[in-house]
Amino acid sequence: MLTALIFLPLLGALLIMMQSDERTVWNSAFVFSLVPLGLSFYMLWQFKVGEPGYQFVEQDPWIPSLGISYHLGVDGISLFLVILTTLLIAISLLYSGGGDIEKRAREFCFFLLVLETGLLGALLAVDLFLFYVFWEVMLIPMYFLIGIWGHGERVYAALKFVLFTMVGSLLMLVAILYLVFSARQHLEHITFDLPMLYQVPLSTTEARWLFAAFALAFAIKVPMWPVHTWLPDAHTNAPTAGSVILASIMLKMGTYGFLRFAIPLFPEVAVEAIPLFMALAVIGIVYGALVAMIQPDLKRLVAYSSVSHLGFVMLGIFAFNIQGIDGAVYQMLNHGISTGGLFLLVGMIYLRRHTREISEFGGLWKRVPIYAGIFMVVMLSSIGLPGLNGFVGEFLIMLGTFLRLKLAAVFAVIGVILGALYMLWMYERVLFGPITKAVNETIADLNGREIASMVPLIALMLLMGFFPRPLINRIEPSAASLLERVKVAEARLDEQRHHPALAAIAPGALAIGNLKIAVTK
Amino acid sequence: MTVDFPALTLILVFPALGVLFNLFVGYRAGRGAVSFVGPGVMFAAFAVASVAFYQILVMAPGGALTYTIWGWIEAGKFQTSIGLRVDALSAVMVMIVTGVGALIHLYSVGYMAHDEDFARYFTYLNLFALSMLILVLADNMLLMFVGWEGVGLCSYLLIAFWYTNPEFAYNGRKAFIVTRIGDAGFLLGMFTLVWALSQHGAWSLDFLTLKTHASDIAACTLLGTTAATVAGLLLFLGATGKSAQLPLYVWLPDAMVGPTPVSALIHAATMVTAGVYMIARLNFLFVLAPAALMVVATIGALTAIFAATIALVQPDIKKVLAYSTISQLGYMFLAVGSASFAAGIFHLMTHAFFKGLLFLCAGSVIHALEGEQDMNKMGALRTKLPITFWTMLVATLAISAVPPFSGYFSKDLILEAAYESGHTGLWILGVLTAGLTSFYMFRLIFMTFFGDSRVDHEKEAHLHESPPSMAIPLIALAFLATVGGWVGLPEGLAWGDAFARFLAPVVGDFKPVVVGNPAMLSLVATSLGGIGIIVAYLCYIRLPGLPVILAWRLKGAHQFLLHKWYIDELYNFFVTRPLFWFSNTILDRGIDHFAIDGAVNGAGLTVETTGEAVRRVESGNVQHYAFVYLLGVLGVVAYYIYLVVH
Amino acid sequence: MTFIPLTWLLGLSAALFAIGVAGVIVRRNILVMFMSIELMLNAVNLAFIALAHRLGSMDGQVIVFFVMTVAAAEAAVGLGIIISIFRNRETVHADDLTLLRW
Amino acid sequence: MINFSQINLVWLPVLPLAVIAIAAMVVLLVGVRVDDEESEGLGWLALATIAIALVLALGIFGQSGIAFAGALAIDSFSAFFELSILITAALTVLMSLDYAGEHRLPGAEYYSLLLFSVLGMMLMAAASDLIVIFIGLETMSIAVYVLAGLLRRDPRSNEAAIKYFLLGAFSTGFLLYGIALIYGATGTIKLVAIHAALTERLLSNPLLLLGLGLMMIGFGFKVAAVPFHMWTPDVYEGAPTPITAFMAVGVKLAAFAGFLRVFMVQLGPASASWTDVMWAIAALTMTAGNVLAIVQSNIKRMLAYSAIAHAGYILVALTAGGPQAGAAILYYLLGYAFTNLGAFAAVVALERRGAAGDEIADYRGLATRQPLMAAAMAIFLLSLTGIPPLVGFVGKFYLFNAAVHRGFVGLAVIGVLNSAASAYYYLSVTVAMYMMEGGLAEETRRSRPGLVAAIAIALIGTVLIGIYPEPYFTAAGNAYQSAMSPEEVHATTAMAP
Repeated sequence: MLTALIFLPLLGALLIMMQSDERTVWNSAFVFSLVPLGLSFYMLWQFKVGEPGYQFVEQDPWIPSLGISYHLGVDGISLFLVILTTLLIAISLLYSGGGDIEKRAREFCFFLLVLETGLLGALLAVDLFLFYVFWEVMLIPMYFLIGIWGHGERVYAALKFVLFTMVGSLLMLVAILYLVFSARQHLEHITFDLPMLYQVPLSTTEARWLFAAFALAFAIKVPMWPVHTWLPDAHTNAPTAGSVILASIMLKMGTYGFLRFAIPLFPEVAVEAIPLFMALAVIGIVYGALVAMIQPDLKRLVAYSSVSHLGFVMLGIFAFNIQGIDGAVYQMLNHGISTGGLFLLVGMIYLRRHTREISEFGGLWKRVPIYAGIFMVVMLSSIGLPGLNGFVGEFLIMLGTFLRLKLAAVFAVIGVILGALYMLWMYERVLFGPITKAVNETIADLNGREIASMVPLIALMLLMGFFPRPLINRIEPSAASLLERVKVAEARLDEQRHHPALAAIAPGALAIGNLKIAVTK
Repeated sequence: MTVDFPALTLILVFPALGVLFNLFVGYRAGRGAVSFVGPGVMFAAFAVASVAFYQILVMAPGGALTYTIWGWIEAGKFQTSIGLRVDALSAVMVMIVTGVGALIHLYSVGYMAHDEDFARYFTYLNLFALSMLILVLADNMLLMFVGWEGVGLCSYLLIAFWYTNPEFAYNGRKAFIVTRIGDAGFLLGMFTLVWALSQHGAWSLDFLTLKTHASDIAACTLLGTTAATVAGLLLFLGATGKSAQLPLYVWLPDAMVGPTPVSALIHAATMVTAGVYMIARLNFLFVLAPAALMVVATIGALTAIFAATIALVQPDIKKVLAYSTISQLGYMFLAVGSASFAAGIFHLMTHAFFKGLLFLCAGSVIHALEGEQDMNKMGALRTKLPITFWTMLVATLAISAVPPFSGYFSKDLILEAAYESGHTGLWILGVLTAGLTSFYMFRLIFMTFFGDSRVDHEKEAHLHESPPSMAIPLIALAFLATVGGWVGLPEGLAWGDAFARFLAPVVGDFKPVVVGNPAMLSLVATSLGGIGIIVAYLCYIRLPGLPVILAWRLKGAHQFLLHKWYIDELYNFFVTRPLFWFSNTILDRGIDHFAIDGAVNGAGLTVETTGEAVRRVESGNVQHYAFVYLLGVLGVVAYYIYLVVH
Repeated sequence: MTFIPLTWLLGLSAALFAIGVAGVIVRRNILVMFMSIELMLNAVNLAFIALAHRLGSMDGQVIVFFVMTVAAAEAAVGLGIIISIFRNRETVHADDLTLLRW
Repeated sequence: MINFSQINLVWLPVLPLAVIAIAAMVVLLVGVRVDDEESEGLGWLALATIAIALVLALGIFGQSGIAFAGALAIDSFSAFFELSILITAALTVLMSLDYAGEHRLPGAEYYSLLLFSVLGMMLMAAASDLIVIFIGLETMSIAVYVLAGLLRRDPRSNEAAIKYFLLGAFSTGFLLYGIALIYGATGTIKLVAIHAALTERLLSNPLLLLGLGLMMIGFGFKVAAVPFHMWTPDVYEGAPTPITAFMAVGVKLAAFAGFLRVFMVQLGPASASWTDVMWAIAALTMTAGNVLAIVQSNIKRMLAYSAIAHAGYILVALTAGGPQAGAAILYYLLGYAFTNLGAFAAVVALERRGAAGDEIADYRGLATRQPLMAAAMAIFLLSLTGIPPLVGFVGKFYLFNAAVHRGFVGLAVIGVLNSAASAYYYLSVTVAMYMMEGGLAEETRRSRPGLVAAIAIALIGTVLIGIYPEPYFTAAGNAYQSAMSPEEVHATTAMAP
């Protein structure tokens, strides 16, 4: 079933290339995106609550000589991200059909659907090699989406996006290889299977280096400060659908990577790294908010707000308690929905005025009340107003953070204030006040298709705000089982700190590690 | 004993229905329907609320109605639900919110009659009522916070209701942001509580759980003091934001740009009192945190007198009322800070009556003068607007604490509590404020309704008293402003302080530290109030020239007060501007573009330049190629010779 | 027969080889460069012979014949190419042939 | 001398060689009568013989032994390489069918020389004796020299030929010298014997070490390793494009066959004494190749530098050594053959007469003019970049995997950083094709089935071998094993850890 889920979009993409008429291309593409959507909801329905492990598992040998298998599975952490992906792809297609994309519709749909395959694959892969394959696969369609249908410095943005990500992910590849290598030494057989690799004992230094490689790759994707600068460019120049997918799903791949790979593989190092990552996350929160505040360009503003919001997610992850991680996963979804919505809204206004300069607008409310109303709700969800989805995630994250490291929570709260500041200010400059530009007098309100593409998001914002339980119930078991590993690691670290005997061994392990490093030099 | 009372949900459902109706069909349905539904839902809610209130009355003391709608945020051991709870305290609040709210909704029908965005107005107003009711009905802090932020949102929307005016929009945002600073404190306060409770295995924010574990919270130490104190102070920060206390009061005066009924409902009667309610609600926590209580009381007293001084000289009728509101809220905090929570709530109630009334009257004046708010352009309206005049006079007497009007009883209790809890200094501030209050209130009355008219002539022509939809609420509130205080008579007089007894099971009794003579205290305060009235009379009726001369003589002081102690300028200079400069110059240009992108692009550039340089080696001359080849050979050979030698 | 020490022979071949290399590097005329290459090959041949003689194995001798043949073939091809170049460009100087560069 | 137990299969290994040799002469004889424009027939003839050879070469798989007094190895190793080489040749011929006519190449010489060079390559692949390696090398090289200059009226082509020729001959000298010294040190030219002779005492023998180094240089030249790479860009740019493809793939295959057999297999015991040099060369080659490729504007030149870079990646595994590395290299070369040939075929397709249209700028807007061609080119380039699931990625993955498992993490890191950088210039071509307007309008010309077939085959190879690498990888592994131990072959065993 997961296989179908992953490859149906690809099939659709290929079929679309047969079409010629533009209308039919859009319609069929939308239909093809609905199929995985339905399938993912069926999966949600079939999903067994309270099971921490993978479900719907598929495992077949692929490259046995290297212990690589085609191993798929979904658990509480990936479940809703999968649904988010299928949903947002469908919405993007629905929206983009409405005139946002003027040229080469067929290729556009093709790339979007291929992208969906890549994203779903990366979310569902349980084999490191398989994951890496999809992880890279999703790069290329996005590259083309930005490069072909983007605006402004689209080529620069596209290349910057690919190169930034590639450097990180290739270093991660080396780390993966090294991990497998030591796995072969300790487990007597070579394997890329994630659960197997959990059992690989590593010297502290090895683990540190490997974690660093993984963390870098994922941190770039998140993006964490200071490796975030590809994001504003990519977002600003990407077409609307591109920005939506980029913000809503691709960034989650980074945080997802931390949850699924970097942390469970190297729990000790992760625990050691808590101060570092909390610091970076907090910097990201405040920094992103402050920079967003002064952006003159709508999309840049939203892009920086993503930096800030993803900072929250990282904070929650590294709180390493159930509230924090539940909140982090929940916040991933929230950010996907609210920021996706924001990008759609910016796209709609761009479509009407072909500019994103905030100063070009003002007083639009009079002309576009529906737009204004929807915008208001989406904005409120994004600034975490209680009663909407954003609050649930942010609250849990900050609660978890507070329980782990109070100071970080204080800064996070400051981030919440700033978030309200820049969002409301932007809203005010765009929609409030008198109409300053004559062109805005004749601007048209949303049409049916645009409203239709927003409605599901609005509905989710309200539902997830008031009924978080059904989601958290499914997320929590997996999060808890992840925490188990971390708890064990923490205990082990305390041991080392307190027991001189083990402390004496540590340098030995360190020495081995250094040796390994020396080899690499 | 607590009773499961599902009907409580109705109190929320009615306004919610109002919101949906006005939002989706309001524009098509037309004014008639809206002006029926808008207030209608509020009266319906009021009816349900009264039933609940009656239930509480007949129940044994300490009884409560509860209803848990559904479980909400639950992560790990942390549990919280969407649950409602009506006990004596929230019963009073619900009555105020629905009752006064309903009246003001009604008033709005007339006041906003000519506004094109009629439906949107009532959408917001109903939404506000909904949020406020959530706030007071919540049985746990998190749900309370939902209402807490919800009312903030509505206040933002309603202040910026006439959004085409950029200044209004700005003020709306200012209100939201400033209160959100407070809300941050509220959040941290909640976290502190959860943290403290989690130390004792309780993972909840239910008021009941908090109450039972209050001692545990006090037992936890944090930042060198008890968690109770820390939480108390953080929560009070939230209160200062919502209830416009120092230092976060700055948004309230600016909030006056909203429609006047909004000022009456949100910025006088209900929302701004949320902070007081919250502290009263958490009384069990605060009594364990004397330090926090001390801060509350002090801030309250200071705010009271601070705002009063500014109110002395403001020319704008609504500004005067705004600062008076801040000042009165100060009183309430003085009360709860003195651990006399009942007195605080009592004043909250009476204030809701008379201050709501004052605003509505001001509204009707402004309505009559087609939007004129400057008292220098009024005067002699007493004959033109009789109803407005008389009702406003009642309200003024009430706020000036003239017996037997409601304000007298509540303010008296507060000052008594302040004195008897040992805060003599604060008591003095309170008394002085009483004097200032009556002065500036009567200044307002005299400038508006007495003397000779300074109204523009074309406006003079069609001056008219307000329509019944506005008059009725005025009268109703005037009645309440008069008799509202009688539920809390001094002990020994008739039924005595029934109000305090009613609340006692929830907020506890006031325990004096020092014994004072109530009659004596009351006399001092009242007489000072009287002096204030007389001075006002002298200045604005007998010798109209006097204020001008004073203003000219004490120019510095006058300007200082007129510019509200230059606080806004201060904030702007020390907070806002530096923040923007920092974000723009240091972060965006400096770090993002120069440092990080510079490094990245720099790396790319280096590769390219080296490439350009190295490719020159490919001169095209085959002999150069052979030479490079030879270099390679020599290198390898050298290496092997080296290998052989060693 | 007198025995010439192996080292002398190897030294000689090395010297010849070096001369050949130097010729390739410094002479501008393609033909001369080509001759220098031939010189290098023959230097190698000398080494082969010497070593074969020393080791008393035939392989070395055999290789020499192959090398000669190959050298002849190379000569033919090389000259052909040079001629076609001369046809087109009227030059046989290495540093005139820089159409293809960078 | 011939081992009688193997008499029956002595002729087997030479059959493909023989077929090719005969075919080459036949083509030459028949061709003298054929007009340059109608050389297509000869092409088909060549293709047919290559197909036959292909079938015959298949028969060698699983065999193990040494024929002709140890001159030729009969093992899966040679079979694997011969197959790869023959595929390369076939694709080259396919893409030449029209090209040769359009550019008035002398058909007879063209195809026969092609076949002769193929012969040389196969000889190198099968050689188990230094002389044979040398002869194979020269047979191949001399033919290619001429092919490079076959556009007689094109001065660039002449120049390419002469440069290649001079430097080639020059480096032949060094290779030979190396052979001589090793011969002197070990007293034999049989690889197996050398392997046996490499005792502890000998490993420090200066003659051996020097010879080692010089042979490394000789092979390094053929595989275009820095700093012996200078000829590559010029020759690739000047030569007729199909020949460029042939050089970029075929020559590299053959050279690496020799390189592998000599260094990893026979000189394996001495690895300690050449690993470091190889390490340096590998790092240098990857980096220089990519850095220089970034600044190129001519696509053939760019591909030339990219070819250098890819040689560097292979050298990483060669440095690491070990069975995994061996298998990885074989697999990588196979995949690289398909991908690179495909890319060059696309270049041929887009080229105008007189080498116009070789600038990357000429590719602007191709995606709208020729979507399929652009898509194919894009896929080849992505495979070269190393984007999964294409073969280029899997190959690199195997290479670096081998390196890491031998503890060469540093080299692997350099490698991945390089391939990240390489993304820049490969993608800049896709940028031109997909994200820019303008460019050269196509000249209308008759359809070229051969070329299309070549691209199609290359495409299939690039995708299929990438998505399901297992069988090929296993085959590569067995091939390498068979070369390791000439006597008995582990038929099935995969990578023994």
